Amino acid sequence: MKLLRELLFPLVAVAAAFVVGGIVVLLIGDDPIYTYKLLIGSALSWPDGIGRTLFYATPLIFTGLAVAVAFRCGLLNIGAEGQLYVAAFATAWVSIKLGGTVVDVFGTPVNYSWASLPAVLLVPLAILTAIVVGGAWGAIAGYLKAYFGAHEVITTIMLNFIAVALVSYFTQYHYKVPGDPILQTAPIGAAAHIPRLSAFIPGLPESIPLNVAFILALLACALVYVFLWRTKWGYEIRATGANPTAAEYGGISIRKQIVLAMAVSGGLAGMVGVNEVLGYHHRYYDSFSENYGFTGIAVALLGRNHPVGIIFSALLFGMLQRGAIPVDAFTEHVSKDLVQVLQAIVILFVAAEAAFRGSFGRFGLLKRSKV
Amino acid sequence: NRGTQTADDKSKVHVGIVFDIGGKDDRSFNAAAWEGVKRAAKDLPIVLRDVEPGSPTNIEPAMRAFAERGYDLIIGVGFAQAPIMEVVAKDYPNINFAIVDGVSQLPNVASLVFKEHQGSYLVGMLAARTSKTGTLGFIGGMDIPLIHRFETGYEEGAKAVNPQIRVIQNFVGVNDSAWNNPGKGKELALSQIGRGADVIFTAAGNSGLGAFDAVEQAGRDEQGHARRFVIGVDSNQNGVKPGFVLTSMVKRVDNAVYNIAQDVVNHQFKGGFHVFGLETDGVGYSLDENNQTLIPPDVLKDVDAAKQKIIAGQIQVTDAMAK
Amino acid sequence: MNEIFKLSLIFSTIRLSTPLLLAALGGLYSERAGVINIALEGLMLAGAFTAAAVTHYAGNPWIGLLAGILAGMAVASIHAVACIRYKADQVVSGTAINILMIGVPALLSGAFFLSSGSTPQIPKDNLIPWTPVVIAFLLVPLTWYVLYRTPFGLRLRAVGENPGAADAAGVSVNGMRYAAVLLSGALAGIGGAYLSIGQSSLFTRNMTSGRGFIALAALIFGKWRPVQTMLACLLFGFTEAISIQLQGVKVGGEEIPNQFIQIIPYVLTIVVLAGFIGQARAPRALGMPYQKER
Amino acid sequence: MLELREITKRFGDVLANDRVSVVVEPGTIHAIVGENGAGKSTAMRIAYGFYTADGGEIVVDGEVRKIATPHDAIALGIGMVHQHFMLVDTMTVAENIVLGAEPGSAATLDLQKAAREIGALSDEFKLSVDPEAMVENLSVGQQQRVELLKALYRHARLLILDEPTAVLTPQEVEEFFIILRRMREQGKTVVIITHKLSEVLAISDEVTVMRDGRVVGRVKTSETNAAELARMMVGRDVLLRVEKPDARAGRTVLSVKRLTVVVRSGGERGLRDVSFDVRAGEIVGIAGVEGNGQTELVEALAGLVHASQTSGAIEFEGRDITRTDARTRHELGIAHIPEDRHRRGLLLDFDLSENSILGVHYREPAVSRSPMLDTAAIRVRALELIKDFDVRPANPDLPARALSGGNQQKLIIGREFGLPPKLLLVSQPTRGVDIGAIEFIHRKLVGLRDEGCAILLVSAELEEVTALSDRLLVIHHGRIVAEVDPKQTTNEEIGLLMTGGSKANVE
Ligand SMILES: Nc1ncnc2c1ncn2[C@@H]1O[C@H](COP(=O)(O)OP(=O)(O)OP(=O)(O)O)[C@@H](O)[C@H]1O
Ligand SMILES: Nc1ncnc2c1ncn2[C@@H]1O[C@H](COP(=O)(O)OP(=O)(O)OP(=O)(O)O)[C@@H](O)[C@H]1O
Ligand SMILES: [Mg+2]
Ligand SMILES: [Mg+2]
Repeated sequence: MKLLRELLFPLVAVAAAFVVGGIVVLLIGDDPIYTYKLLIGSALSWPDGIGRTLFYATPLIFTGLAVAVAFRCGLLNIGAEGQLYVAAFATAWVSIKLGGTVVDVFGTPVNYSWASLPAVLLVPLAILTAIVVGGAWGAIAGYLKAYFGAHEVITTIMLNFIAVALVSYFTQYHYKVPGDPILQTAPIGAAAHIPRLSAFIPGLPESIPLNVAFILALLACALVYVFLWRTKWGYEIRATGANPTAAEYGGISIRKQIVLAMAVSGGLAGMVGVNEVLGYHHRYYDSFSENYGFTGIAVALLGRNHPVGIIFSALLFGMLQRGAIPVDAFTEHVSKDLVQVLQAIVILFVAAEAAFRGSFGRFGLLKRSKV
Repeated sequence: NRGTQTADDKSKVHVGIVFDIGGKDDRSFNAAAWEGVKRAAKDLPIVLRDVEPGSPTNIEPAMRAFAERGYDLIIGVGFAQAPIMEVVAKDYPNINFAIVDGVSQLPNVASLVFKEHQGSYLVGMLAARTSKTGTLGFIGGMDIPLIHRFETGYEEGAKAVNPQIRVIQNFVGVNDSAWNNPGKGKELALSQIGRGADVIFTAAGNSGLGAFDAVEQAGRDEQGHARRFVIGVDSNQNGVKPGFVLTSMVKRVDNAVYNIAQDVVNHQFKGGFHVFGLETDGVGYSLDENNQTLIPPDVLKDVDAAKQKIIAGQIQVTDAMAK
Repeated sequence: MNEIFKLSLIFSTIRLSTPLLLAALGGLYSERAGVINIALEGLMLAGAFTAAAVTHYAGNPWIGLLAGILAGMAVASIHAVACIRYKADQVVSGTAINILMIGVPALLSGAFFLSSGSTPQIPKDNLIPWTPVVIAFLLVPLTWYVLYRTPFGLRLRAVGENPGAADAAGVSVNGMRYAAVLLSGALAGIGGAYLSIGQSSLFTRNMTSGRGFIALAALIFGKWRPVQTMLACLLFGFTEAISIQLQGVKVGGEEIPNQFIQIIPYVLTIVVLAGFIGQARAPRALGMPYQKER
Repeated sequence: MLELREITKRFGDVLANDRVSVVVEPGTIHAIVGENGAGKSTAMRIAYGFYTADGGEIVVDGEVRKIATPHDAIALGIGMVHQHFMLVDTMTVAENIVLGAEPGSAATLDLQKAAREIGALSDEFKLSVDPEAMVENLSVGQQQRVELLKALYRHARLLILDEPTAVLTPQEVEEFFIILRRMREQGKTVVIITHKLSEVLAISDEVTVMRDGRVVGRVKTSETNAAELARMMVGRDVLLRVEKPDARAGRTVLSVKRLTVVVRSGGERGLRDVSFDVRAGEIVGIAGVEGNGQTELVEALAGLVHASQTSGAIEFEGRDITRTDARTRHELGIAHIPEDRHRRGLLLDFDLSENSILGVHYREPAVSRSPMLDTAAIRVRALELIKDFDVRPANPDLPARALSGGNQQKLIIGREFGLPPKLLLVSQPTRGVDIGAIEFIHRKLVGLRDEGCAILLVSAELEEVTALSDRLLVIHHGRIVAEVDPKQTTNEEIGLLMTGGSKANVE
């Protein structure tokens, strides 16, 4: 019964979004049924549709978790986008520097590395780098909030711009293969590649980039659950989010929790780099993120800031993303931006409902923030 | 996304085109490609569909959306699509692909490349001959090698006319929104004008349109001549602000994609390099009723002489991307 | 170096400050009434797109400007209903609106103008390059007057500080908040319209590129007061103007990489937020839906 | 003048008003009395349009009226001064008074004119306040005058005053009553809510008594007495004296030396140069008008005030703990029952188990092997606490939000008692709690004292501090102005000290 109630509102929100979206489609002169058929049909076909839906869901699980952990501490992390960029770049950097000789875009073998580590060392190291660097970038915003009172919504947005500019600078001036017209780094060492799931699942073609990062994402959901609800650290983070003044009374340092939550959040966002760099592009590729950080907010909200909910909502948003392009290509007027509209409507509906239930707590940080 | 859901005539050749970030109505690079495929769709038995991906992540899904549905020709617009097309084209060896501005070695991919530096050299000469202040401007979208190819060609052409000439160069931004920020493009142009530039060459997609507004704002002198000029890019942009556009460094992307579509219809598709330089009029400068009076005949003569020398190899224009 | 510091820099600063100022003043009304308006970015986009599209069709920028204002208000009303009527978390609602407004203009542009990337260009005669600037700077004293010298302003401030007290005094809390949020939509709409039919001559995808957020930062930096907010906007406009002038300038023989110049406003925002805001106090009821037991 | 007929109002499961009928005659002072939670405020808030009744009707001047918002009430000449003042702190007195009824046109706010009118009103009713003053700089008594002026400025003929005397000292209450009588003379009608019987007898013409959401009686003040009213209010004979043996105070546990707390914002507030000791086995009470530094004192002792805002020294069992944080102090055995249980004491969305470990959540037995929470052990302990402190409903999985105020308070007390404490800081332990729970809590506190715990008690209820304390300190403007023996001193004497009168005056 309780589960049903928990599921009801998100389902209603999604349904409502589709209805509103359908009306929009109708108004701009296309057939909503045909449009949704394209959208959902392309996402659920086997193996291409499902494989890619899961691939797109992977970064969204990570960013959804990232946003959720911050949310549980009463913080709105709009900075997942920046965090995942710096983390992805750092992951690529480590995998280039310790990955040995590679074949560059022109097909010539080159060596930009200091060492050539075996996969058993390099992959964990690269993953750790993603977590640590993403976490550090997130912690900056946490630190600014905790010790200077700078609102995390503004600082994370600013840090997003800064992150994008910085990694683009390093890519362009220091780590690009000379002559490569594309803003991307040199390829990472083959030892840093993580396997695609096509290696394990019969019938899944190799061209589907779904990779081990998806398994890591599911693992991250379990870990986040245990962390938040079964450890003293999670207790402190949640207490801070539920009522900071009471947490303070309970001997919890709110400042430390804010920094910690933002660091964990950033680390989770950073894991997107694992999917994108180690699992897909095999290099740092400028502007690779399809707004994963922002979509993560919607994913977290729709998933009720709970890991299980996040898996489902990430799958939904993965589907939307997978279906967006066919909609753009094969309808008369509708562009892929329909998906963004659907996402926004879902957030609006869920947001109005979340407050209704007081899910931020009566004295939550969010409500006292100085925006 | 032009196309109909019902009338899908299987007998026709299916062409899918994936545009660059700026979108097809940038009145420049993408617009030229769009112009080409539209012309092809009118002249030839073709079903045409397009995607404006808006961000790099959508490029691969867009190509695959066409490939999965068995399209006959998939055109990618913009160098950034090249590596992605490589991957997709490998999975679909029976489908023909064409990449504008990019390079691929695959047999089923036609690489449509342009010698922008050569065309830029010529408009650089025109700019230097027109400039009274001895200062020129260049506005690029992003600070990337392809755009440097425009810039170095432009600067070399200008220096060939006047070794003392100064070229102020600016870039709009650091990520792909740089192609979509006309406000910033205008401010950059105004700032260049403020620093004395009187001819500004843009290679910045939609952002370049801001520079057009800026020179228009600088107004005309007593004789009704523009005080400042802009040089358009890729498409013939002379008509965007008639009288203020000195010329456009045209890149006949339209012809290139038209021809490739025609090749597919005629079963004559060939992979590999299709290079468009001055010799085939694949690049060049535009001259029409909008700018005829702006360029004196003797200047034209000199520029045409230089063009011949470049074709003949007597003048070597630096290709910044080859560096 | 000194060629940078010229009169043109002042004009450039004013032009670049204008959209920020309009949006920030819009935000000021909303936030002084207690409603966080992180949706400024989206409201500006609504104004920018609508103004360009309508000007294109109507051939008249005044109709375009009016349409931009109405569009800003229409989108703001979504925020208002979500936050006031349904007590949604204001930051989340604002974020949703920002995402919505990346999508909607592109969707409409794709449907009406065949390209989701941009709208058709508008001829020079149909642009209003200076009117919004004048409006923006006239709005500063006007806003000051409204806020501190009219009953409306008194009620607005009361609603943002202590809605319970305002309610008890017979002021309609939600009515004031609706008015304030709609007003912020109107002003942000003008700010957006300035971008598309003032500063440039078309709408392009996501053309605000973060200006709404900078405006919000300016509002906070300006401590939610009109004159200080204007100064903050001028400061941000100035950094952007300078960053444009600094491009290509060599310092010690080395060109400063573009990326570093471009992040100046963002870094400044953080420094300002962290360092200088110090004692600023937000309207006390900011972010809190007014929940009255019935 | 005002009549409520059969007003019914429900809050969820709570029937706050059950067919409540009240008749207020014009030109009189009408008292409404009842215990905490009897439904007095609810009834009056309905009359003022703050709440909407589920049933019944409101009659004003003989006509049935619909009062949906305060605006409607104001139009009918009804004004209300709420239990918690409804003032905008950051605005001036004049701005607060005119808010919603501004003079001048829509385009101009004529504050000069307002100041003149306010001046005239304050002269008429002898309610002097400076119209230019910022409300946050005013004393509570002055703020109350602003509230009165607000109502008068709107030409209120009927003034509803919700527990106006709760925040006043006995002396201030006297002055306040003079004002009320003056208003009556001017033809105004007054409804005053209170649960202090002495006040009812002193000021009112008529009394309506409420209990459990119902009106249980209406009498002329001249025809009743305190005992009768009390019986009506409580429904039984009351005995609000705490039975306790004399304290056997032991060694000094807490020693506060010249403690000063600076409050960043808010002018006068804070704590200045406070020194005192608390010994094992005694209850030391702090009496004072709210907002005179009690909050700062307790929070500073609990380690909740940043070190940079304090000076002086705090010694606990001979050890200097001035610079330690809240967690360390808690570990040393300092427990704290906070004044505002919703703000400080509870995580309302957490369940009772989770709330029962707040403060010890990181150590044995909540945590077995670092860093995992031992959920089984936590549950067992929570069940014990629920049993020992009679928390109802006895379900550890319920969110704290679902409990009534009294049960929430018992949960907090149980948690803090379980530390177990050597020093207990307790603030407003029975605020908003029903009679049964009050008795329970008082017994528990005395029991803890007798086990040898040192207790520092702060309460706004003078009755409560005098009844429970073994020694009583009086606080005024952030200073301890006197120490008195609660058994030897009358409430009037303490009241005088609370308002800044000297001890010499008392003796
Ligand atoms: N807003 C509310 N929501 C839910 N319950 C409420 C609300 N306000 C009052 N109640 C409940 O209604 C009942 C009557 O409350 P009311 O405040 O009218 O009592 P009161 O007689 O004024 O008490 P006090 O002397 O404490 O002020 C109480 O049980 C209270 O908990
Ligand atoms: N504003 C409110 N909203 C919801 N429930 C309330 C509210 N006020 C009181 N209640 C509920 O009424 C019941 C008893 O109220 P009581 O007055 O004892 O609560 P309280 O915590 O003391 O409130 P207050 O501190 O406001 O007087 C509890 O179940 C409490 O949760
Ligand atoms: Mg009451
Ligand atoms: Mg109560």
